[in-house]
Amino acid sequence: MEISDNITVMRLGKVTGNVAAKNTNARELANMMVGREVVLRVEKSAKKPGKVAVEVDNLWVKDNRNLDAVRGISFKIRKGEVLGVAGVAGNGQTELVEALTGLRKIEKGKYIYNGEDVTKKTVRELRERNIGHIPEDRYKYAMVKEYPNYYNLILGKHYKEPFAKNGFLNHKVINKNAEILIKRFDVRPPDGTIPTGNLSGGNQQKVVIAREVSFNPEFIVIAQPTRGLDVGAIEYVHKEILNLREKDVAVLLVSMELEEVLSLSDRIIVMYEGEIMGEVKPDEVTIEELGLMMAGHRIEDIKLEEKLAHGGDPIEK
Amino acid sequence: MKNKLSKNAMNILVPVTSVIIALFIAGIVILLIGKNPLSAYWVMLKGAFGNKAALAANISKMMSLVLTGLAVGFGFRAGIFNIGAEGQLMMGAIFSTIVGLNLGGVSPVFAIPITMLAGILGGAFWASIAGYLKATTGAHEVITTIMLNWIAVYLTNYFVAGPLAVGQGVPKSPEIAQSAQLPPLMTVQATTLPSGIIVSIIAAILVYILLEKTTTGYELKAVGFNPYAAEAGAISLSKNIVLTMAISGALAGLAGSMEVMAIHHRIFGDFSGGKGFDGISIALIGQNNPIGIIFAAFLISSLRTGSNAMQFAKVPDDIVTIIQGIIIFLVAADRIVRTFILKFSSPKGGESK
Amino acid sequence: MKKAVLLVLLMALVVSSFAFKVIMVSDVGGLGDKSFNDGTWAGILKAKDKYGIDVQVIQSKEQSDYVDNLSNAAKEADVVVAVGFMMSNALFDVAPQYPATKFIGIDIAPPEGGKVPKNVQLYLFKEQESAFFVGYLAAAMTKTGKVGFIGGIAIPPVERFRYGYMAGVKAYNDIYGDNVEVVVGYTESFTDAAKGKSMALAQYAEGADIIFAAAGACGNGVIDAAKEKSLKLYGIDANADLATVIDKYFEKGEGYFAIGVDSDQDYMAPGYVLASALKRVDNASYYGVRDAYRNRFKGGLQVLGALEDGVSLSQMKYTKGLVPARILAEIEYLNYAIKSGLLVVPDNENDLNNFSADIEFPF
Amino acid sequence: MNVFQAVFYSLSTPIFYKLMLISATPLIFAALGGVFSEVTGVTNIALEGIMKIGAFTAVVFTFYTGNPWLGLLGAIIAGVMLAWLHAYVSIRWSADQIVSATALILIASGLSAFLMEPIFGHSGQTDFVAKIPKVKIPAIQNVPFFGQIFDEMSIFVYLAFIAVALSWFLIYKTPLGLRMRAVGENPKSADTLGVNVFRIRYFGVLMSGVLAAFAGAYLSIGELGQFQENMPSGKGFIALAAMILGNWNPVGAMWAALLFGASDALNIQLQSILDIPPEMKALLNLLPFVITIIVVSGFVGKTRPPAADGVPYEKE
Repeated sequence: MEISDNITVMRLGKVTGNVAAKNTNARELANMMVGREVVLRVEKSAKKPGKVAVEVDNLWVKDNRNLDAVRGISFKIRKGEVLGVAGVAGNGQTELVEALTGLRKIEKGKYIYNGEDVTKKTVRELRERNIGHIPEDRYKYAMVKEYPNYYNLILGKHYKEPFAKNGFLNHKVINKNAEILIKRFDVRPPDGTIPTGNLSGGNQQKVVIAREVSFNPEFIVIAQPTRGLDVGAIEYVHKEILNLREKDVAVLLVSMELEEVLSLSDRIIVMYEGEIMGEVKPDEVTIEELGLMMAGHRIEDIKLEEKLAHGGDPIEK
Repeated sequence: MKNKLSKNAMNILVPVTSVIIALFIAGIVILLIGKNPLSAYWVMLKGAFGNKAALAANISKMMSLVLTGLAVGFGFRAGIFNIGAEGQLMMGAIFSTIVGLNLGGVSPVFAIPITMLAGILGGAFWASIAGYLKATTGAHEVITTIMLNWIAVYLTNYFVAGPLAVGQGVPKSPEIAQSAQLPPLMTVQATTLPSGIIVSIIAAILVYILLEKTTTGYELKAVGFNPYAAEAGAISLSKNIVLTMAISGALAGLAGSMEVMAIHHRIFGDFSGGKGFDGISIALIGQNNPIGIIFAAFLISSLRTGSNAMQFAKVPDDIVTIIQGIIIFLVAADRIVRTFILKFSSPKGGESK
Repeated sequence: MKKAVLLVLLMALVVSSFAFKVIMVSDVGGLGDKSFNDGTWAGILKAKDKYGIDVQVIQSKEQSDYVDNLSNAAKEADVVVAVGFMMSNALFDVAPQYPATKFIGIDIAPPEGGKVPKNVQLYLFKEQESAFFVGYLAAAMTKTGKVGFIGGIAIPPVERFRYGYMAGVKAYNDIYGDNVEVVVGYTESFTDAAKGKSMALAQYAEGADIIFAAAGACGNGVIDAAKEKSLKLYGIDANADLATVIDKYFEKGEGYFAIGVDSDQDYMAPGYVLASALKRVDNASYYGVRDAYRNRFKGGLQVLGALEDGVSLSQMKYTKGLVPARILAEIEYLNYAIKSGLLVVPDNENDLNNFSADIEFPF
Repeated sequence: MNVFQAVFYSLSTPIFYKLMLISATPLIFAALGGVFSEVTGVTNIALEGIMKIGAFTAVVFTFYTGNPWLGLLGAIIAGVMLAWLHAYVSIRWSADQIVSATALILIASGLSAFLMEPIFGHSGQTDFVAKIPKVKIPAIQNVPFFGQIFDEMSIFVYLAFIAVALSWFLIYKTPLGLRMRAVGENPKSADTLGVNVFRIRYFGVLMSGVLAAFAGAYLSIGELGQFQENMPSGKGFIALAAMILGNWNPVGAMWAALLFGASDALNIQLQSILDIPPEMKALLNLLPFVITIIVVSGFVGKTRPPAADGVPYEKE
């Protein structure tokens, strides 16, 4: 925008607009790109969360270098509630996500899901219990890029009926499944036989989300769901996350995008060096406070500082 | 946008062109040593397909090459480089022989499958050692399978010179029981057309079904393409590593078993003669596709059989090793070949020629 | 062009069908092994020079080539020479299919049943007899009281070499009341020369000063080790002439030697190879081809020993001067004793253990 | 002597260490070659082939010139040419590196066997040629024990250890080494930082050609003075194992090669010391391979290749 004089916007192979750069703004361009008004701040309905679905108590996890990455954190997530995890990258979020999805060993602590201790369960056992996962690095963890869409759309439940029976894949069902999901989640191009790796980033993410949503999770771990996506796709992803919330799914959302965490979460925890710096509600926290927590200040200390700065008066929100 | 040729046509054209280019280059080499490449190739062609005996010799070579090719190719599909087909073949042969020796009074209906199974288990067992070590301790399969190859060589030598030794002359085991031998499909003078070729083809089809139609194949390929995503997709890596090695080894072991049951009826020193290593070439030429591997094995066995005859034209058979090398090199550099084909298939390229 | 090629081919066929043709099928070792393949080929070439026959060699790359190559050769040739024990099974499968062709099997034992096809002439060798000579020589020449033996893979011919060698040492010990020991090792290969060399260095370090290698091309490594150790001991460089080497040996009163096998390997490092235990495969192939050419081919098995010129001690062209005359005379007498049946050299473990040399030299 | 006494006796003799070094030297060179190539992200299982062509060319050049040093030069040229082929298709054409290397092993073995006849007039093995002379370092000669290990040692043995030190320094202590590792771990970000990925990878692969050629030349003109058809007899693959066992690090690869050399030396020595039947002696030859497997799985465990090892890099 800064260097162009004129901007042509293309969508679905067609030119949808041509404007002079000085006569437009980001919102308008985004509008043209997705073909509708972009809701940058998602509206989420007020919702009363259900009973506790996930309970994590004093969780310790090591990283690849065998150092403690998650250091004794505890939290709860209720059904129909989105718990956001904020923090600067590399403060244990990745290890937390991997621990909760069975990809990484839990060294110490308890991981209770629907009243059951699932601390030592494998990925498959967790998936069997309807725990979903949208990984942060979709290219590496979420899909086999050489596999056609119809295969990636069953990854994780590929061995179960109706997709497989007696060890044999049921390609009829698999194709039908792909057809339905591609239509419902608007994957483009709408072709189940195309290797997922050949799709655009947004459409790849749609495939991943389509799969995880179609598995009907009760608890889902979502990491960096919009990294590298264009505005249209971001909006779409946000909508799907809120849909999950509507369906009473417990959601753990890890994101580097503060806006995203703030707008989607019911509660937010901030991680710093493997520990929780504090738990806040999105409408009761300022960006500045979040930033301080992300830099390693505990929420109690921040509040205390603020009190002192205001001569002991609690600040009004 | 980049070509008018379909993907399938290209998949066939590339190897075929590679073979032609390789023969052309080798032809120049033959010319350089003062021999006529055309007559050399003619003799080679006759030697590979010229008569029933030649064809039988050709097929009997092809038999175990299909299986070792499948063994290596199967491993590649799951992201594992099984360089140990050589040793697994030998272990399969040893197991088959030991079992086959003791089935004297048993009806062939039982003796044949039992002996075959012994070979399959022998190969699977040998490969599983590498698979198990990789899964539990992370020991790299290339190291362990190379070491296991050598161990298998020395074990074979030990068996045929020690506990299994019989007769004078070559250190060798006794012949396995008649009932455990696979009868030949056809006998042309001293050359037989082993019925084992049917086993090989069936094995290729089974591997194809396993890879394309079953959840096991789905999981193995996923692990091969992207172990991280596979793991996140509820696929156990260690289970699949062991399973892949076991199946890969079973195929190589079956090759050893077939050599024993259908051709030699016994084991002796230097049993494999590099068939396991040839499996690597064949898997690569066949692009790890079971059906492609059948054709690749036939190509290599034809070159080998033909090369023996080519010596009658006074051309050293080492030229075939060179040809094989160039073919595989061009398979590796398939993009060069593709570019080459596209240039010649496009009308523009045709005009400028 | 095609026609011309065809014509040439046809001509070649016509011409070859008139000549008496001999094709040798080598085992996987192939020509250039400086051992029995080369030796057999030398015998065939000798027959070629003498009788003007047509000869050719076909090399086998792997075990499964044997049947193929023997069959192809049988169609083309009057005589097919199969070289090496590895080819036994293939030979007995192929020969009956081509009754008009004559087969010569070098180093091939009869099949288990013992019946040799009529058109097959087999030659085996009493390796133990030539090894006996070098064993005796080594025991007589050692300054350390220890000699070495390096085998390839423990196959029967290698083992026969070992039995003969150890019997030769034993004979010397019996006669002279000495106690020369034998160090034994196996490379488990006939081709890994580096391993042969390492093993020789280890045996030299163990105190052996003469090593007999019956290990195919591994022997080249053993010879190289002998040369290297001697050069160091003598303090000369690799290009020193034979006279210097011999002078130095006498000056130092000791030296390191290798003993060659199968063909005369003395030339490979003159002055450092004490002798070679010859196995005259060249004689065998020459006799076989000659008999076939003269229509005197009989078929069956012939075991060639010292008496039949099948095995012998090499001429020791370079090293004869190093050996005391008495020892040479004794070996000559032992040769006579073996040829005349006075002395039987053991060819198995059992006989070796019971072996004692009951020899009185008449001088 | 029982087995344990024999082992301890063996370990106390200088010849054990000498044999260990002799056996380890070609492995060290070849494994270093592997490290150079793979650190930059190109797998090279063609070491066996490069060694073979190096060993052969060394003898051919020495045969024609009479000078083994020119033989070594010839080996390096041939090794680099073969490695260049691998580099060209792997780097320029994103070829499958295992396929390409397999091809080169075949081509090397076909060529050396095929050319033997026209050059030497016979096949199987070449004539004997001059060797690169052994060196004596007077200072070491008079030290007891060590003097016996290092007397009459090939210069290649010393060069091998110098090569280890230089390689380690180059890879871990110089800007070029940093670039190599960056290209091997993450070519894309290296590229964005202005590193010429292709050129660095060419360098790595060609260096592997040089080093593997040294390994081959050592076998032919360093020890034996001739080339035999099956010359490296699998040492290239064992070097590959040493490279992995050494965790793609020059020093680690050296230790792995020494371990292998030591178990080989032990096998050879035990055969001379122990009085056991021939078939048991034959089984002793299993020793190096069994020891390697135990070490790989028991003590070393998971080794990690450079992240982009074997992955072709394509500029977008």
